[in-house]
Amino acid sequence: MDIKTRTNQTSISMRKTPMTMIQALRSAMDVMLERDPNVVVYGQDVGYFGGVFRCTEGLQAKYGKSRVFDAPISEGGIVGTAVGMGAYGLRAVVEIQFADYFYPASDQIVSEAARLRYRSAGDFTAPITIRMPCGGGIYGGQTHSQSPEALFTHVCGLRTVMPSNPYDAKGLLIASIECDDPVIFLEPKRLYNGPFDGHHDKPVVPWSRHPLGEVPEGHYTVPLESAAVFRAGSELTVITYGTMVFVSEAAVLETGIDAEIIDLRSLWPLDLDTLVNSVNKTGRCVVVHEATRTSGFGAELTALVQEHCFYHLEAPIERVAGWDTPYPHAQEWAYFPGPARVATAFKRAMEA
Amino acid sequence: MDIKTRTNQTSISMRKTPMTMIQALRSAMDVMLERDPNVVVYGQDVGYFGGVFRCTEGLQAKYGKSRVFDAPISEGGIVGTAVGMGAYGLRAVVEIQFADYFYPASDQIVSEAARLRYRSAGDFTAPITIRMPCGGGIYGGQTHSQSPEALFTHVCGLRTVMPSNPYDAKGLLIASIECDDPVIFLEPKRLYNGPFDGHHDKPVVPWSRHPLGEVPEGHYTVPLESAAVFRAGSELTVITYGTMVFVSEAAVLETGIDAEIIDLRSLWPLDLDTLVNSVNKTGRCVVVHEATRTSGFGAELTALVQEHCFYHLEAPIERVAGWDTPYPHAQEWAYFPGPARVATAFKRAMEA
Amino acid sequence: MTEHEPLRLHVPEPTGRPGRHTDFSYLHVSSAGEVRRPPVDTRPVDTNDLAYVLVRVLDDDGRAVGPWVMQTDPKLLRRGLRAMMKTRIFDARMLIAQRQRKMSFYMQCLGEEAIAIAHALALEPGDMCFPTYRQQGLLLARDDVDMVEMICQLLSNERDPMKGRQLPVMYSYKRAGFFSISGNLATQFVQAVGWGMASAIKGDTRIASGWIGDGATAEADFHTALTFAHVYRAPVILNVVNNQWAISTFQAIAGGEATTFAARGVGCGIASLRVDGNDFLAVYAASQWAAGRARSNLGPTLIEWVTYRAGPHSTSDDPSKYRPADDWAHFPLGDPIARLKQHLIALGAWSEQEHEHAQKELEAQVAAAQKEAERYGTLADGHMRSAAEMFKDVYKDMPEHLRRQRRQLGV
Amino acid sequence: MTEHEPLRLHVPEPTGRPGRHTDFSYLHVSSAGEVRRPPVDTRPVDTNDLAYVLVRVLDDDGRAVGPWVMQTDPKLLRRGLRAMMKTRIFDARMLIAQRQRKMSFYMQCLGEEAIAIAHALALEPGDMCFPTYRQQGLLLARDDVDMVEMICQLLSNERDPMKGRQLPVMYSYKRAGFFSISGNLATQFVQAVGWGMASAIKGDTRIASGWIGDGATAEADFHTALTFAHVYRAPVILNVVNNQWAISTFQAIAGGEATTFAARGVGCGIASLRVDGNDFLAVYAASQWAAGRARSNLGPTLIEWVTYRAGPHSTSDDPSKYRPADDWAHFPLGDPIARLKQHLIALGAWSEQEHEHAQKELEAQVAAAQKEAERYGTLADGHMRSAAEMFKDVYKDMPEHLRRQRRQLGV
Ligand SMILES: Cc1ncc(C[n+]2csc(CCOP(=O)(O)OP(=O)(O)O)c2C)c(N)n1
Ligand SMILES: Cc1ncc(C[n+]2csc(CCOP(=O)(O)OP(=O)(O)O)c2C)c(N)n1
Ligand SMILES: [Mg+2]
Ligand SMILES: [Mg+2]
Repeated sequence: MDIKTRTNQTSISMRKTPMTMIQALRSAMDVMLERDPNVVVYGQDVGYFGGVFRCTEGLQAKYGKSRVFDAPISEGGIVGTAVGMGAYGLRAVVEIQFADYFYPASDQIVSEAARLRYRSAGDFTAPITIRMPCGGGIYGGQTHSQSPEALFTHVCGLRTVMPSNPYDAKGLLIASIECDDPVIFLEPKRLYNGPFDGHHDKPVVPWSRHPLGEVPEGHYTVPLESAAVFRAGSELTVITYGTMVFVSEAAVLETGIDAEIIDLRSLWPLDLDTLVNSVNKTGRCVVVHEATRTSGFGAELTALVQEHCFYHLEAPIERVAGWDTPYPHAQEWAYFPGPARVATAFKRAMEA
Repeated sequence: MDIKTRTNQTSISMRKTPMTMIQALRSAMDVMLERDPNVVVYGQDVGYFGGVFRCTEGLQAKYGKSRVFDAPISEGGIVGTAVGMGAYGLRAVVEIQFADYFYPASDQIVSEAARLRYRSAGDFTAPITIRMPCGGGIYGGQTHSQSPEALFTHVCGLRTVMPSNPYDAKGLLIASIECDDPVIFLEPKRLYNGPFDGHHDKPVVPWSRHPLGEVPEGHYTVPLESAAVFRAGSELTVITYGTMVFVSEAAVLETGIDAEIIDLRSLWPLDLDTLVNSVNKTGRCVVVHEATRTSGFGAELTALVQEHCFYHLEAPIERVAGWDTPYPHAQEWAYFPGPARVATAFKRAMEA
Repeated sequence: MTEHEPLRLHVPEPTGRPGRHTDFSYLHVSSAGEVRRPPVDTRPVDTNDLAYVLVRVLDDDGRAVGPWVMQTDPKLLRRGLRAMMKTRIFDARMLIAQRQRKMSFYMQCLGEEAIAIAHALALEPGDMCFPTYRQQGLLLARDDVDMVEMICQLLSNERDPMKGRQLPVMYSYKRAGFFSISGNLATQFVQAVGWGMASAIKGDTRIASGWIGDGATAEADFHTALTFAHVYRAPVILNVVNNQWAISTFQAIAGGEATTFAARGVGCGIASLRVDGNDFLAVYAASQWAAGRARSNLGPTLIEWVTYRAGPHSTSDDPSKYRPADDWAHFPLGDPIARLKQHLIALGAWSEQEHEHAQKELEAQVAAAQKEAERYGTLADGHMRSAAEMFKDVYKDMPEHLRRQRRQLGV
Repeated sequence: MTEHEPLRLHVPEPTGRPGRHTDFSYLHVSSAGEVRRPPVDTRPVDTNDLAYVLVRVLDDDGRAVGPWVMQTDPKLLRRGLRAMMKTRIFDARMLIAQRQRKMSFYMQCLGEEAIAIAHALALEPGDMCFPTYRQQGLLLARDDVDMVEMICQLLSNERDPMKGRQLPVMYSYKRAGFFSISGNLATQFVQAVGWGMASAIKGDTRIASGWIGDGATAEADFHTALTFAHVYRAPVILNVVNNQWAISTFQAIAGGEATTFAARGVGCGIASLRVDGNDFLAVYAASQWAAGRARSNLGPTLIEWVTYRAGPHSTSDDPSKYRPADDWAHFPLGDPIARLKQHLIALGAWSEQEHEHAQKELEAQVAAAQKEAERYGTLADGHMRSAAEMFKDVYKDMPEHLRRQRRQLGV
C-alpha cells in the first residue's frame, strides 16, 4: 500500500496511537476545542451523552456546556444557528445525526452557509463544519444509509469531504474546522470501527490492526483538495472515496488486476491532477461510489475524466454505484456495491 | 424545424389557439380541474391573485376556494400537505414561487413524496405535481434564477420535467398531473412569453409568432420519458432542455453547423434511445444547460453518452453550463451560457 | 458597553441524571378531576389555561372523577385494557426476538400504551392516523390487523408486507387507518393536516390524527402542521406525545422548559389540551372531545399527552447512560395498565384472576403469532423478499434504467 | 358515518378587497396607555395577556400616555423623525429611479418607518440586526452609513459594495450591525439566534435582533428560531413586522386569524409583546424593554409590530389587484411620521416650519447622494463591476475549477 498523505510539518514527529475512526474524529474535535476558543461543538445527543456514535464522548465534561452541547431535533436550527455563530466569529462544528436527515437543513446549507461570503462580498462568512455519518451496511434502512454527497457537490461555495480511515479523518476534520469555507464532512459509518471491504459475512478487521489506524495525538492536517493514491497500479484507475476504497481494494485482490486506487478524500473542490494523471497513464477508469447512480458524484467524475483524458481512454469509463432505488433494509447486501460488482466492472473495463 | 411531438390521438383534431407558455400552463390546469374532481391547485399567491407569474389567474373564480387557494409561505407545508392529500386520494398541483425556494420543502420532496410508494409497498402514493419557475435572465439575482434540476434527478422516485414551449408545457403538465408518480415540473420563466434565444439585447419574439405557441384548447398529453428532436442534423448532437433549446438553435444558425438538437423534455427518467441514436449517428455531442456545471444534470448526460456511445465518439463530449458560482445579478449576461458560449463548444467539438 | 454583566448560554438540564434522582415537580401535575372541560365549540384562545394544567380523570384510588368523566361502557374499557396488555406483551417478546438477532431493530412503547390505544378507540372507521414509530398501539387496539403480518414486517421475512424495504416497526396499514411510518421525524405531522384538508375539500366526514414526539416538535414540520391546520381549520387531531425524552435529551432541550407543548397550539390559534397520557379515561375523553371538534368543522385540536418513555429509545440505546435507571418507578403518573386495571376492579368490571387469565391468553396469542411468522423466515436466516423487489415501486411503472439495473444484478 | 355534517375547507379572506373597504376591527386596537408594562424580569408565561393587546403610547392628540412612557430626550425623537423622513424620501426617489430603469428592482418600507428606526435607536453599538428587505430604516437611522454607497448597491454599479452580485436592497453592513440580507425568507431569524448564542458563549454583552414579516412566520425557520432562542435563553429580540400583507395574501393566510403572532412567542416560552408599530414612542419603549431583558440574561423577547405595508410589495407588484387602493388611508394606526411630528409639535420641540425645512434639506441630501452614486454608473448604462468579480468569494481562495472557468470567459 502506497499512501501519499501530505501532512503539515509539525506532525511528523508526533506520537501516534491506534485509534478507530470514531476516536480519531473525537481527537480532532478535542484538539481544536483546545487550540481555538472560538470552536464550539453541538448537535442532537452530542452533549451529555456524546453522540449516538459516541464521537463527542467526554468533550462536554472537558470543555463545558457552553462549548459542547445538545441541540433540539432541528437540523435547520443546528445549521442556521451555526451560520449565525459564524457571522459572529465562532467556528461551529455541528453534527447531523445521519446524513439522511440533512434535508430539513438544506435551505440553511445551500442558500445561506454556501452563499454568505459571496452575497455579502466577504462582509460575513460561515466557517462551519457539518459532520454527518453516511452510507449503509448497518441494516439501517432507507433513512440511516444514504450517501447524499452528490447534492452538496452541485452547490457552489461548499466543500465536500469524505475520509476513508482514521488518519485522514482526523487530519481532514482539523483542516475542515480551520477552513474558512463551509465544509460538509461525511463520515462513512461502516468504517467507524474498521476498514470494511464489503465482505459483510466476514468479521471486519479493527483499525488497530491497520496502518491507517495509527493516528498522531496532536494537531496535524490532511490538506483539503488533495487526493491520495491509495494503491499504485498500472492497468486501470479506480476513482473512489469512503467505504468504497476498501471495497475496491478487495476487488483488486480478488481479480488480480493491477489497479491504481485513488481515494479522493476531498470530493469538491477536488484534486483533478491526480485523477487525470492516473487515467492518462492507465487508459482505463472505473468510478465507484455507494450512492445512487443517477446524477451521483460519479457522473461528474466520469464527465471530468472523459473531458480531460478522452484521447487516452481505451474503454468506456465504468460506473459502479448503488442502484437507483431507496436503500432497502432486508436486501441491503444486494443493494450495496460490493467487491463482486466492482470486480465485474474492472473486468469489463479491461476487456473493452 | 422538425418536431417529433408524440401526442395522444384525441388531440389531433382539436382546435388550436396561440398561447404564451403562461396561458398554456393555465389551460392545462383548467382542463384538469374540469376533468378530475380530485385535482386541486394551491401555492403562495396562486388563489385570489392568480400567482406572481399569473399562471393560475381566474382559476379560483372558476373552481372555487376549496380547489384553488392561497397557501402560507411555507414550501415545506405546501408539499407536505400535498403528500397528505395524495394519501387521501387527491392530486395536488402545487406551485413553488421560484425554484430557488424549494429547499425548505426538500425533506418532504425527497424523503416523503419520492419514497412513499416504495416504503409502503404501494399502500400509499403521492401523485403530486410541483410546479416551479426556474432559470435566470430576468435580473432576478441569486434567489430568483436557479435551475436546480440536477438535485431532483438524483432522487429516485421523482420525475423531473422541463418544457421548452407552450405546446409541450400544456401536454407535459397534463401528463404530469395524470401521472401517479410525484413530478417536479420546472418552468423556464424566461420562456414564459416567447422563445428567448439568449440574445438579451434583442426583443424576444412572442409565442404567438412561433408554431409551438399553437396550443390545442382541450385535453392532450405529451408523454413523459419522450424527448423531441427539436432540430434534425447530422454533424453533432446537442442534448439540452428548457431555455437552452432556443439558445442552441441560435448557435446553430450562427455557426452554420448542422447540429441535431434534442429537447429532453423529461429529464429523468429519460428517453435514452433518442440521445444514443443521435450521438451514434453524429459522433459528436454537446450537452447544454443553464444550471451550474459541477454535478449538474449535464454530468449525468455526459456519463450516459460516453457509456452508450463510446465507440462512436469522435471528440470529447462538451458541456456548456452556468459557471460554478451563485447566479449574479449585475453580471447576469456574463453568467448566462448564451449562443456565443454554445457556439464555441460546437466549434471545439467539430475541430477535435 | 462594560456596564453590562457578561452574557451566558443557558443549556437546560434534566433534574435527574444517573446516580441522582429526578425531581418530577417540573411536571406540574393537577389532581384528578380538577381541570375544567370546555364546550366542544370553545374558542381556541379560551383554552389557554388548559395548556398549562393536566386533564386527569383517574384519581389515586382508581376512581373516575371530574368533568372529563364520560359514560363509557366497561366493555370498551376492558377491551382497552386487553389491548394495552397485548401491546406490552408484544413489545416484550419482540425485544427478545431482537436480542436473538431475529430482527435487526425494535422500538417499544412501554409505559405509553394508553395513549395510542384509548385514542384508537375514540376514532371512527375511516379516520386516518399519521403515527410515529411508537404508536403500535393504534394497530394492536384493532381486531382487523393480523399480528402475524406485523411480525413478518418486523422479521423482514418472505411475507413482510413492506417487502423488506423498511426497518422493523415502520408499518403501513391504509385499510386500518395507519399511515406509512417515516424514518424522518415530524414529516407525517404536516401530511396529517393535508389529509384532513383533503377530507374537507371533498366534503367527507373522516378526520385525520397526526402524531409526534416531544423531541420532534423542534422540527420545522411541527410548526408547519400547526400553521396549516389553523389557517384552513383542518379536521385533524394533533397529538404530541411528551414522554420526557428524545433519545438522550430531556424535553427541555426540545423547548419544554417553563412552558408546555400544548401552549404552542394556543399561540397558533389552535384549541389545546394537556392531558395525563397514562390515564386511559382521560385519553379517551380528550380524544373524543378533539374528534368532536374536528368532525363539526370546529377545526384542529392539539393535545399534549404527558407520559414517560419507560424503555430505551430503541434497541440501539442504553438509557442508563443519561438518566436514573429507576426513573420510571418514580414517575408521578404511574403505569397506565395498572391504573386502568385498578379502576376496572374498583368498578367491579375486572378482577385479578381475569387479569392473570388475560395475561396468559395474550401471551399465548402473541407467542403463536410469532411462531407462525417465523415460519416465513427471519432476516437472520436469510428468508426474505427477493432482491427483485428492490426495484419495484420506485415508480408506478418500472422505467428502463431500473430494468437495466435489475438485469445487471441478475434478478 | 352519515350522521356527521360534511366537512368544509376554511380559506381565510381579508375583510376588504378591491372595491370593498376593509373592516379593520379585526386588529383589536387598544387605546394608548391602556396596556400594562411588566417588570423586565417577568416570566415569559406571564406576558400572555400582552400578546393579544396593543402597546401604544401616543394618543390621538399626540400625547404620550401610560406606563410605557419613557423619559426620552426630545433630541433623540427629532433624530428619529428626521430619519423616518429621510427614509421615506429615499424610498420615493429610489422608486422613481427604478421606474427610470436605473435599477432593476426596489422595495419600499412606506408606512413602516417607525419600527426599524426607533428600534435602531434603542440598540447599542455592536449589537447585530438580521433584517429583511424592509428594514432599510436600520441603516438610514445611522450617521455612519453612507447613502451614496447604499445607492451604488441599488444601482449595481462600479462601486456597488456587493459587487453586483445581489439584487438591489440586499445590503450588508457588518460594521453597522446589519447582516447580509437573504432572498430566501426567514433564514436570518435563526441566524440571529445563533449570533446571540455566540455572544452568550463568549461572555460578550452584545445582543442580536432578528427580523421577519408576518407572511414569512409561516416558514419553518420562524419556529426554529423561537425554539433555539427559548431553549438557550439567547440574548435576542425577535421582531415580527405584521404589515398585514405578504405580497397578495392577507395576514390570516399566514396564521393571524383569531390569534396574533405575538401569541406564538408565549407558547414557546418567550416573553412577548404586541405593539403599535406606527407609534415611534411605543416602538422605542418596547425595544428598550426587550433589549434590557436580553442584556440581563433574561432571554429572548418576541415583539409583533402591528403596521401596514402602505406601498406595493416591490416594484414588481400591483396591490390594487388584491386590496382596496385606499386601504392605508383607513388603517387605524395612521402614519408614523405624522404621529411623531404631532407629538413633537405638541411638546414644543418641533414646528411645521422646521418640518418643511427638514423635508427640503433631506430631499436635497438624498438627491445629492443619488447624483453622486450615478456618477459611478447604473445597471442600465452598463457601468458595473467586472464579470471577473463573479468568480470571487465563492470560496475564500479561488479553486482551480473556478480559475479555469474564469479563463474560459476571458476575464
Ligand atoms: C429528521 C430526523 N432527525 C433525527 C432523527 C434521529 N432520531 C430518531 S428518533 C429521535 C428522537 C425522537 O424523540 P421524540 O420525538 O421525543 O420521540 P420518542 O422517541 O420519545 O417517542 C431522533 C433524534 C430522525 N429520525 N429524523
Ligand atoms: C423561501 C421563500 N419563499 C417565497 C419567497 C417569495 N416572497 C418574497 S417576499 C414574500 C412575501 C413576504 O411577506 P412578509 O413576510 O409578510 O413580508 P413583507 O413583504 O410584508 O415585508 C414572498 C412570498 C421567498 N423570497 N422565499
Ligand atoms: Mg420523546
Ligand atoms: Mg407582511
